[in-house]
Amino acid sequence: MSHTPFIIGAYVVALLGFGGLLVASLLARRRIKRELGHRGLERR
Amino acid sequence: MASLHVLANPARFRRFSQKVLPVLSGATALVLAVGLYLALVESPPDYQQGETVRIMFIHVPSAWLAMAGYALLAGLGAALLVWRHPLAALMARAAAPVGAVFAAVCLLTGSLWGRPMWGTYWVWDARLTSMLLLFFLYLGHIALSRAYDDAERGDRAAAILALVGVINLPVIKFSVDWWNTLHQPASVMKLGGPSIHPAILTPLMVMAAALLLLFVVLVMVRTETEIDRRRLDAAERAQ
Amino acid sequence: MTDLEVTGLGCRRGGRPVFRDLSFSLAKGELLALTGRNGSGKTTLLRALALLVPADAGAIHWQGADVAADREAWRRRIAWLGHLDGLKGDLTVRENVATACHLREEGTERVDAALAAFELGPLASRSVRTLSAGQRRRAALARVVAAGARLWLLDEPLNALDAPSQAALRAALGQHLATGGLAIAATHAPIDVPNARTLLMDSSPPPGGEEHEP
Amino acid sequence: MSGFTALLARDLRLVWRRPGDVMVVLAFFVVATVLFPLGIGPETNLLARIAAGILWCAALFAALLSLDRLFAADYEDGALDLLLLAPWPLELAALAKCLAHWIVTGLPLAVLAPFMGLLFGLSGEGLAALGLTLLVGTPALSLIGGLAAALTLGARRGGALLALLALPLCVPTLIFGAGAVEAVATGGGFLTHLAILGALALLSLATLPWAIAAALRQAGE
Repeated sequence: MSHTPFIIGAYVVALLGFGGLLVASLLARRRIKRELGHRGLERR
Repeated sequence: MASLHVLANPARFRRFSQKVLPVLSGATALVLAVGLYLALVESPPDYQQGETVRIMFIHVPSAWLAMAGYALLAGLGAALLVWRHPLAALMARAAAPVGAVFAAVCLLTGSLWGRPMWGTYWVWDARLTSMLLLFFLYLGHIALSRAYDDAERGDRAAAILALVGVINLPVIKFSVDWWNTLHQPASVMKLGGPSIHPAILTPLMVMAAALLLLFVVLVMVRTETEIDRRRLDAAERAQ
Repeated sequence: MTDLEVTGLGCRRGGRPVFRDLSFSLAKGELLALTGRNGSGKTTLLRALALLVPADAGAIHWQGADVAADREAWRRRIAWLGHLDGLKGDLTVRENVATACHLREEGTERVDAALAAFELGPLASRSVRTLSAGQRRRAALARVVAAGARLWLLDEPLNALDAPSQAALRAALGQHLATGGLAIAATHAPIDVPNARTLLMDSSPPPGGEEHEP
Repeated sequence: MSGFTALLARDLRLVWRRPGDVMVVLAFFVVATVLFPLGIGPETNLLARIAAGILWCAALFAALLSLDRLFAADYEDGALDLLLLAPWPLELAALAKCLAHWIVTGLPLAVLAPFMGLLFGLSGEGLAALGLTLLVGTPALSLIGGLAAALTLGARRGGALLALLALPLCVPTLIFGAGAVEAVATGGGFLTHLAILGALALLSLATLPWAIAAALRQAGE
């Protein structure tokens, strides 16, 4: 029973978990910054 | 403690993180690339675990960071409750989901490691079980901080929970270990292996550094968002 | 000689400033009526005086000493009437007032006089659950009278009170002030009692001052 | 009369006036435990082995069930303000509330559980272990649950959130409580388990009243 599928699986899990969180966080930051922009409150 | 005070003001933190983040994310990508190369290509299969030791390079660092993340929550909680730090609340709200994801990745990779080694996806191993409970503590913290209309009320309630949680973590670990030796045959191999073979140590450390940097980047990005979100709420309420 | 001295008091609620730089003083035998529109911070000020809500700025002194230094002594000195009556529905009127005294670690010798002051004698052994809102408010006021505290903090004491009960409240308050007590009441309708002063809480929250961070 | 005893007496009198609330919790415990043999099957040796875990879990859920009203009633009728303004430490008030909860749920559960143990074919010493461990273990549950109740005062979805917060913290008590009964079943002694349960209760006693008081003060802000 070769182990490679489990190894690949582990790294895919890491990619989905960490990558997914990173993308979600960046998108959330952009959305909030745009909303602040609409209200004319964004930073200099 | 002066540096902590300097960053106490969320706006100043925001300017600091905007300057530091590009450099930090570059470093993270670099160290991660090196780590992945060492972990997947360079290092030899372990004499005991064979190829599956490569799963360790994700599993073990994410366990460390999940635990360190909860200690961070407790520290930020103390800063919020004792000194009413405005930034501590926002950083805790940003860091909790990051810690939870690290705990989840640790659990999933642990079970993917368990399948080839022990034949089942879930083993009531002491460390995995403690990590599962830590994951529940994270969920509790996230749910509690969002359970109130007044965000500041949620932050302070979650801070109390984090402080109580961090006191109970060793107790939970001790009781699960005891429970584990009671029911589990002693032959189950410890996850980390009796002693870490040097050939495995370097990729493990590099990956740990990479994931630590990733943790910091994630927390800083999310803290910026929380600062802006709080300013948005304040603006809406002021109308 | 002023007993209560409030200087530069400022409070926030949910991140928003409610009032700032509030200063006033109160001497024995005086009532301070807080007036102002809803949301102008009357309740927040009362809760700040009772140290239930932390103040951002300013200080509260009682006879020269900062009240935050000895919170338990300060709590012994105040009697509280909130929006809610603080009564247990399953206990009788007398049990509620007596328990309130016990919870303040004080004797119950003033209970009967307090019940009589608000004509609660006939209702004394009825459980509060069966009372009307006005009767419940009178029971809560009786609790304040029975506490025998120097400073009364009353939030909308006239709520739900009919004319005779309002007269009873004026009498009890007058008697409290006459014996050297003090009182601060948030109220819409005026309470005409000798040497009452008024503090108008302006309802527009003050400008944020310097660009305020959350 | 000290404030502590006044608050304890008041809460116990309130329960006495409305015994239904407590009966429901104990009835839940009985019904919950009876379900398991129906679900798992009547063979006694299996039931005897799993009896400890099931009875302890059912006791845990029964204790949690009655917790969300612990402070909510005072929060809603304004009595919490009077506790916050009582001229004695709020930590003692938190302790009095948790003690009242323990007397009303933990104690009766510890008395009732051995009888339920008979349904699972537990032996005499097993029943004694069950009762004793529940007696020593449930104070920690009342304190942990008290903290969860105080933290969720005025929160949305209070009930489920309360369980999510309390259950992970109750795990050590559950492990040593159920472990003690099982140790007896396998012929060992359960004194060490009892000692650890006592230690867990003391740890909760030493830390949780302060946390509960801090949570209650926030609810008053």
